[in-house]
Amino acid sequence: MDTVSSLIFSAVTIMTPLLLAATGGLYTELTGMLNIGIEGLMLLGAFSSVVSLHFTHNIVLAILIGTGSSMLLAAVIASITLYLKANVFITGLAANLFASGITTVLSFHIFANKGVVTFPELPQMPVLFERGTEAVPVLGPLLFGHTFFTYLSFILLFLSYVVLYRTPFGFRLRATGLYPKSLISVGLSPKRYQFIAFLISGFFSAVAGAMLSVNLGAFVPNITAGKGWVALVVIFLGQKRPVGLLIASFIFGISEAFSNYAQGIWHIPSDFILAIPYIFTLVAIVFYSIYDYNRQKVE
Amino acid sequence: MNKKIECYNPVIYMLRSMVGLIFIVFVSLVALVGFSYYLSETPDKTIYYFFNGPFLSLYDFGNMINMAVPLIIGGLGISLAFRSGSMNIGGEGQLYFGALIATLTVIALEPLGRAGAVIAIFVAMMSSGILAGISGVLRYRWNTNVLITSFLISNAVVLIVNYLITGPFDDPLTNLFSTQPIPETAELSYILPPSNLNTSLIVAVAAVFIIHALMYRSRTGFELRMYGDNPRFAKYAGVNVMYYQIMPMFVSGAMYALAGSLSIFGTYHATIKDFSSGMGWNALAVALIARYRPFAVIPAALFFAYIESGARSAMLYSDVTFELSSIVQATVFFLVSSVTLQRLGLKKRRI
Amino acid sequence: KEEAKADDSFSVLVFVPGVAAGSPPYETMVAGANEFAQDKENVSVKVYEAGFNQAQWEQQLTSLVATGEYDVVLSTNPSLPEICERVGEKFPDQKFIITDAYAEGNDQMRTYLYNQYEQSLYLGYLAGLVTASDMEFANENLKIGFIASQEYPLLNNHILPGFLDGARLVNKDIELDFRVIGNWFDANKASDLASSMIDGGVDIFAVIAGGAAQGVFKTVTQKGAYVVFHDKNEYSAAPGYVVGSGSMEQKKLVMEILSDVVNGTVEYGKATVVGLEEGYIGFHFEDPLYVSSLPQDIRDEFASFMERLRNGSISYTLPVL
Amino acid sequence: MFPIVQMHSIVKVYPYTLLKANDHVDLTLNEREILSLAGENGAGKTTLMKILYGMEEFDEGMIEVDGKKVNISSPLDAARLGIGMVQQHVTLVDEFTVAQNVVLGKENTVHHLLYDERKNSSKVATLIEENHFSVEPDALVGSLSVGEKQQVEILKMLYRDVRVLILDEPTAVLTSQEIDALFSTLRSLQSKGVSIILITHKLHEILEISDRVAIMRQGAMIGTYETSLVDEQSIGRMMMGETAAVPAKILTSIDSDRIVLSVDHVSIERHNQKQPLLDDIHFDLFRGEILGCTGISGNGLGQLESVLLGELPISKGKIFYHDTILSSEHKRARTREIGLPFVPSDRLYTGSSLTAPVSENMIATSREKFFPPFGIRKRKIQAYTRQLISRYKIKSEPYQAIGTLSGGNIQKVILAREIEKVKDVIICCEPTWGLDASSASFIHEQIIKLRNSGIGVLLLSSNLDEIISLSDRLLIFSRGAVVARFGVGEVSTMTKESLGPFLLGKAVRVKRGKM
Ligand SMILES: Nc1ncnc2c1ncn2[C@@H]1O[C@H](COP(=O)(O)OP(=O)(O)OP(=O)(O)O)[C@@H](O)[C@H]1O
Ligand SMILES: Nc1ncnc2c1ncn2[C@@H]1O[C@H](COP(=O)(O)OP(=O)(O)OP(=O)(O)O)[C@@H](O)[C@H]1O
Ligand SMILES: [Mg+2]
Ligand SMILES: [Mg+2]
Repeated sequence: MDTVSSLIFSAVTIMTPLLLAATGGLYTELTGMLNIGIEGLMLLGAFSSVVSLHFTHNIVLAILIGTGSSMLLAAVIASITLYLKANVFITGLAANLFASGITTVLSFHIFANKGVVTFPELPQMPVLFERGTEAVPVLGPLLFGHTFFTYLSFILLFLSYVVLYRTPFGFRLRATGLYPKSLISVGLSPKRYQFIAFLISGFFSAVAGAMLSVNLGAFVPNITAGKGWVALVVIFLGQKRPVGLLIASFIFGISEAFSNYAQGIWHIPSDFILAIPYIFTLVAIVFYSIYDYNRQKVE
Repeated sequence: MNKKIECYNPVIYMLRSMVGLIFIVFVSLVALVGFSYYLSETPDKTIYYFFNGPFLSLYDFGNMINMAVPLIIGGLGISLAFRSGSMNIGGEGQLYFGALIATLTVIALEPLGRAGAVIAIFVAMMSSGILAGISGVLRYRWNTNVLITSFLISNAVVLIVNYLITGPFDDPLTNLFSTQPIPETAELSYILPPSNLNTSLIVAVAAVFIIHALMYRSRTGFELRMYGDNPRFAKYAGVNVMYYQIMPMFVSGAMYALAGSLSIFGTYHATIKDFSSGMGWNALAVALIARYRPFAVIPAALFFAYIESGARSAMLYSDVTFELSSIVQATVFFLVSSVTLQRLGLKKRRI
Repeated sequence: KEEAKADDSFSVLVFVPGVAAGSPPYETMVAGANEFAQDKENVSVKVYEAGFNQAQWEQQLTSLVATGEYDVVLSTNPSLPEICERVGEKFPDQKFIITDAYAEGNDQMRTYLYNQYEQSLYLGYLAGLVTASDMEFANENLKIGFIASQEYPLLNNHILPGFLDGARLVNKDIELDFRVIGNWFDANKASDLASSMIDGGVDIFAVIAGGAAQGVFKTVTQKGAYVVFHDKNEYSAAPGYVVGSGSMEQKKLVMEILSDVVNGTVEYGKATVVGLEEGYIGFHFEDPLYVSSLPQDIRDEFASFMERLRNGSISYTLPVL
Repeated sequence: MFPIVQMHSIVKVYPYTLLKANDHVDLTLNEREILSLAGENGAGKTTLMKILYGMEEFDEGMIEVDGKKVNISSPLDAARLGIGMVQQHVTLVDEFTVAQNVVLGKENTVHHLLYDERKNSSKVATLIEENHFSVEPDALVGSLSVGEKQQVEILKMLYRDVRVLILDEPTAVLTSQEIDALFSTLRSLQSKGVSIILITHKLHEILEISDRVAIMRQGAMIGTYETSLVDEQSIGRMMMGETAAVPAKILTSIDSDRIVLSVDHVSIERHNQKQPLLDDIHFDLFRGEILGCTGISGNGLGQLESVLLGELPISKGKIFYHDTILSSEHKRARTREIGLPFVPSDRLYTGSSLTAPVSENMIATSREKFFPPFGIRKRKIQAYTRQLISRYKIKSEPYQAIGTLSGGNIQKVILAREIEKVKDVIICCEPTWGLDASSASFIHEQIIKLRNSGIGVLLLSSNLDEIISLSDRLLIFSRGAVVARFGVGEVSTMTKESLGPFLLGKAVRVKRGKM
C-alpha cells in the first residue's frame, strides 16, 4: 500500500472505537447530559467482553456480557445522577475511577494477574472485504479490509441517525435535551429518556471497548488510554450530528495516523508528534466554528 | 394562609443537613469494609488506616493539608469559571504549564531573591491565564465550545511541557525527569515540619477570601453570576459579554498556575515530570462538590485530601493497593454531590 | 507497632516506583524478594507500589521509612538513588539497595547497574541478523524498529544506541526506526505504530512498552514481522514471531543481595555494573520456541557472537548515562 | 350536572420557602362546563392546577375524578385520566417545528416505527384550520412570536383528546381576534363534552365564556359562583377587595421637537425570502407621549422588540436615541449597553434570572447604584428591594429565587425594576401580561404618570384594551409593515372592532408627513 492508502486505512482503524463511543455519547449529549464516564464504560466493556469471550468462546455471548456490564455501570451513573440529583460531571469521573479499579481487582481475582491478561487462544478478528483495499484508490482503504467492528460502527451510526431523527423516540429524546419541560408538559418523563440514553451510551461504549480488547486478544489495564475523552471531543467537533461524528472521528483518526507515520520521518521530539492529534483537532474545531459563525451571520 | 408558617432555625438546619453527609460516609464505609474483606488480608488494619491514617502523625497530617492547598486554589478558580458558565476543563495543562513557567522564571531571576519568586508567580499566572484565555477568546469571537478547546489545548500543552522538562530544561544532575531545582531563597518555609505543609496554605486561605469577595461582594462578581445563571438576561441587562467570556477563563487559568507554582515553591522545589497529574481534575471535582462556593471549597478540598491520604495510609501500612482506594473513592464520588442525599435530613415536612 | 522485634527478624521493603504488573524488572524484583522470604520464618517482605507519579515517590518513601519498620529498602530505577539519598538524610540508619541504578559513595546505599547497553547490543545484533536474512518475513530493507512507551535517559543513552550499534555490527547500513507510544498501556496505538513501521519497511522490532507491547505482538502476527524482547522470556507472546528474548536476572540478583543483607555482607557505598560476564543479563537460548523460530545458521552466528561478547573479544565503550 | 373533577381540601406548602400556596382548597369541575379560575397574582391558581395536572405534589387533601379517588403524581397520570393543561409559560422546543411540538408524545408513525412527517404535519394543519389559528405547521417554533407560541401550546392540548382541559392564562398575549377564535374553539369543545378550567385575569372574559367562576385569594378558595349571578365589580371585589379606575389625562398635542427615540426606515430582510420581517418601519417617539404599537402575533411586533433589544441586526435603516446612533445597517442595536429601561415580553428567560433572588433581579439593570468601586451596598439593596416590593405589591421576599414567584409577580418585579430607572424613555413590551386587574391598572397608572412627567413611552402590546386606553398615538403592524397610524386625539375614538380591519391587514391608513 502507498502511504496515503495506509494512512487512510489506519485512520479508519483508529476512528472505529471513537466513532462507536461517540455515537453512544451522542444519545446522552442530546438529552443534555455530559457523559464524562464514557472512558470508564469503555474500559469495563473492554474487560468484561474479552474475559467472557475467553470463558464462553462465543462472541455473541461475550458482547452481551460486555455490554451488559457497561450498561449496568451506566445505569448506576444515571440513577445516581437523575434520581439522587448528583452532579453528572462528578458521577462520570467516579465511573472512570471505579472502572479502572474494578477491572484490575477482578483481573487479579480471576487470573491472579493485575497486569496484562492475554488470551492467545482467542481467534483473530476476521477482516472483511480484504481484496477491495488495494483495488480502489482512497475509497478502498476507507471502506474495505476492516474488521467487523468497523462495519458495525457504520451501521450503528446510520441506525442511530434513523432512531434519533426519524422516530418518535428520537424526537422525544432530543426534546429532552432541548427543553425538558416540553416533555413534562405532555406527560412524558425526561428522566426516563436520559436514563435510556445512558444505557445506550453504555452499550456503545462497551462495544467500542470490546473492539479494543477483543481485537488485541488481551486486556491491558487502562487499555482505553483516554479514548473515551476523545470520543467526547468527537461529539462536540461533530456538532452533535451523526454525519458530523463520522467526519470528526475521521479527522481525529487521520491526524493520529499521521502522527504515527510522522514519527518515522520527522526527527522531532516525540512529545510534539504526540500532540499533533490534539492540535489538529483543535484547529479543525476552530475552523468549523468560524465557518458556522459566518454562515449564521449571513442568515 | 399565604404566608411563611415556619421560621428556619440555623442550628436545626445544620444538624439536619448533616444527615445526608453521614449517610454518604456510611455507604462509603460499607463499600470500604466490603472491598477490604475481599481484597485485603488484614481488613481491620486497612479500615483503621483508611480512617485514621492521616491523623496518626504530624507528617501525614501536614501532608494531607498540604495536598489540599493546590486543590483549594485551583478549585477557587474553577468555581469562578464554572459559576460564570465557562467550562474550563483544561486544568491539567494550565497547572503544569504554570508550574514550569514559574520554575524557569524563578531560576532565571535568581539574583532578585524573593522578589524573583513573586515575579515568577505573576509571570506564571499570566501565562496560564492567557493559555486558558485563548479558549475564552475563541468562544467570544466564534462561539467555539470552551469545554472542548480547553481540553484539547491542555492535552497538547501537557505533552509540550513534558518535552521541555525532559529535553531542553532537563536537569542533567538528576535521573528524575525534572528541571533544575529552584533557588533556595524562593522556597516557601515549612509550617509543620517534618511534613511538607508550607506557607502556601496562607495564600490558599487568603485566596478564598479574595475570590469570595470577588464573586459575592463586587459588581464584577454580581455580573459574573448573572452571566452564568442566564446569559440572555445578562445581555439584556447590558453586561459586557466579552469580558465575562474571557475573564473567568483567564482567572481560572491563573489560579491553576498559582496552585502549580506554589506546589513547586513549597513542596517539590523543581518541576518534576507529571507531578501535577490529576491535580487539575481533582480541583475541578472539588469545585463541583463545593457547588462553586468559595468557602465550601476548603472543606471539599480537605475532604478530598482526606480520602486520598486515607487511601494512601492504607496502602502504606496495610496490604492493599491503589485499586481499593480508587474503588472507595469512586463510591464517595458517586454520592458526594447528590443533592437528594445532602438534603436527606431536610426532607420536606408534611404540614 | 512498638512491639519488640525478635533479634533475628528481618524486614524488607520492596519499593516499586510504578506498578509491578506488566513491568518485567519490577515483577522480578517482587518475585525475588518474595521467593527469598518464602522459606525463611524471620524475613518479612512488604511490597509497596508507588504509582507512576515520580513527584510523589519521595513523600511515600519517607512515610514508609519513617515507620522504622524496615531494615532495608529494596528498589530499582535509575532515579531512586537521589530520592533515597534525601530520605536517608532524615533517617541516617536506613539502608537502601537499588538495582538498575548507579550511585557511588553514599554509605547508606548499595547500587547495581545492569548493563542494558550490552543487552541491547546483542539483541540488536540478532535483529540485524534477522533483517539481513532471507527469513519468511524479513525483507530486503535494512531497517529495524524500536517501539518504546516513553523516552528516558537509560533508553536514550544506553538501550537505543546499544541496539543500533549491535545491528550495525551485522551491516553498517542498518537503520533504526524509533517510535514512542506516549504511555504504558495504549496497546492499540502500539499496534498502529508497528503497522505503520512495517509498511515503512521494518521487519524486526524491539519493544519496551509495558502492557502496550501486546499491540506489537498482535501486529507482527497479523502482518508478519519479528520481535526481539528485552529482559524477559516472551517467546510465547507471539510464537514464531518473537525470535529472541534477552534476560535480566533481577530475581537472582535480588535474592543474592538479600542474603548478603541478612548475612551482613553488603558493601554499602559501592556501585557495580553487572552485565553478561557477571551473568545478570543474558539470553533465553534454551526455549524450544527460540530454536524453532530461527534457522540454524542465524542461531549459530548469534551464539558465537554472544560467546565473543562474554569473553571480551568484542569490545565496546559503555556510553555515559 | 355531574362533577367530573373534585379537589378536596388541598394543601400545598412549598418546601424551602415554606409558603402555603394552597390552603384547604376545594374545587369542583362539572361535566361540560367552562369554569373560570380567578384570583390576584400569587393567589395560588397555577399551583392548584399544577397539582391537578400532577406537576406538583400536594401535602394534604384528595382528588377525585369521576367520583373515584385518584392518585395523580405526574402529568403522565393526568394524561391517562384525560386531563390536559396549557401552561402559563410556553413549554415548546424551539428547534422543532410547530407540528413536531404539537404531536410530541403522541406521534403518528409509519409502521409503528418511523415518525411520519407528512401525516403529522397534515393533521396539525387540519387542527389549525378547524380552530382558526394562524401558525404554520412547518414553521420552526423558535421563529414564532410569543402569541404564536401560545397558540401552539393550546394546539398541543387540543391535539390530545382530553376530557378536562386546563388553560393557564392562555389569552394574556393574544389579540382580541385570536381570543375570539380561541373562545369559539372552547365552546365547541364544550359541546363535544370537554370540561374546561380557564385561568384569566380579564374579568370580561370570565363573564363572556364561563359558566361558573371560582375565586381564590391568598391561597384560599373564596367561593364558586354562577357567572350569570355576578358582575365584574363583584368578582374584582372578591379577588382583592378593591378596584381602581385609571385616570387618563388625554393629550391634545405633542411637542414635536423633543424626540427621544427615532426608528428611521428600518427593515429586516429575510434570507431567501421576499417578505421582509420588518418592512421600512419608521417612527419617532417624543417626550411626554405614549406611542402604542400593536398587531396580531406574527406581524412584526416581536421583530421590532428583538431589534430594540439588540438581538437582531437590521438590514436597512438607523435607530437613534436622541442624537446617538443605536443601530445602523447590519448592526445590532446598542440599547442594552446604554441601558434604556426595557420591559421585555419574555419575562422568564430574557427578563429575569430565575435562580437568582428577587433582590438581585431587582437591581440587575441599575447595578451601578449599588456597587461602589469596591464592595457592595447590601443593606441598600435590601431596603430598595423591600421598598419596591411593597410599592408594587409584589408577593415575595427579597431573598426568594424569582423563579419561585407566581407569573404575575415575576412580571411585577421586572416592571418595578424598569420603571424605577426611567430617565426620559421606556420601552414596554406586553407590560401587563399576566397581571391581575388591579395590578394592571396600577401599572397603567404608573405609565401614565411617567408620560405626564415628560417621559417617552413606547408600548408594544397585543392587548387592545390596553393599547386603546393608554396610547396617545398608535401604530398598527401587519406583515412586518406599519399599515395604520393614528395621531393624537384619534386613538381614543377607536374601538377594538374598528381596529379589526387594520389588524388583519385589510385596511390601510398611512398619514403622510411627520409621524
Ligand atoms: N416552586 C415554588 N417554590 C416556592 N414558592 C412557590 C413556587 N411556585 C409558586 N410559589 C409561590 O406560591 C404562590 C402561588 O403561586 P401561583 O403560581 O400558584 O400563583 P398564581 O395564582 O398562579 O399567580 P399568577 O396570577 O401571578 O400566575 C406564590 O406566592 C408563589 O410565590
Ligand atoms: N428568524 C426568523 N426566521 C423566519 N421567520 C421568522 C423569524 N422570526 C420571526 N419569523 C416570522 O416572522 C413573523 C413576524 O413575527 P413577530 O415575532 O414579529 O410577530 P409579532 O407581531 O411580534 O407577534 P406578537 O405580537 O405576538 O409578539 C412571524 O410569522 C414569524 O413566524
Ligand atoms: Mg530487512
Ligand atoms: Mg399563575
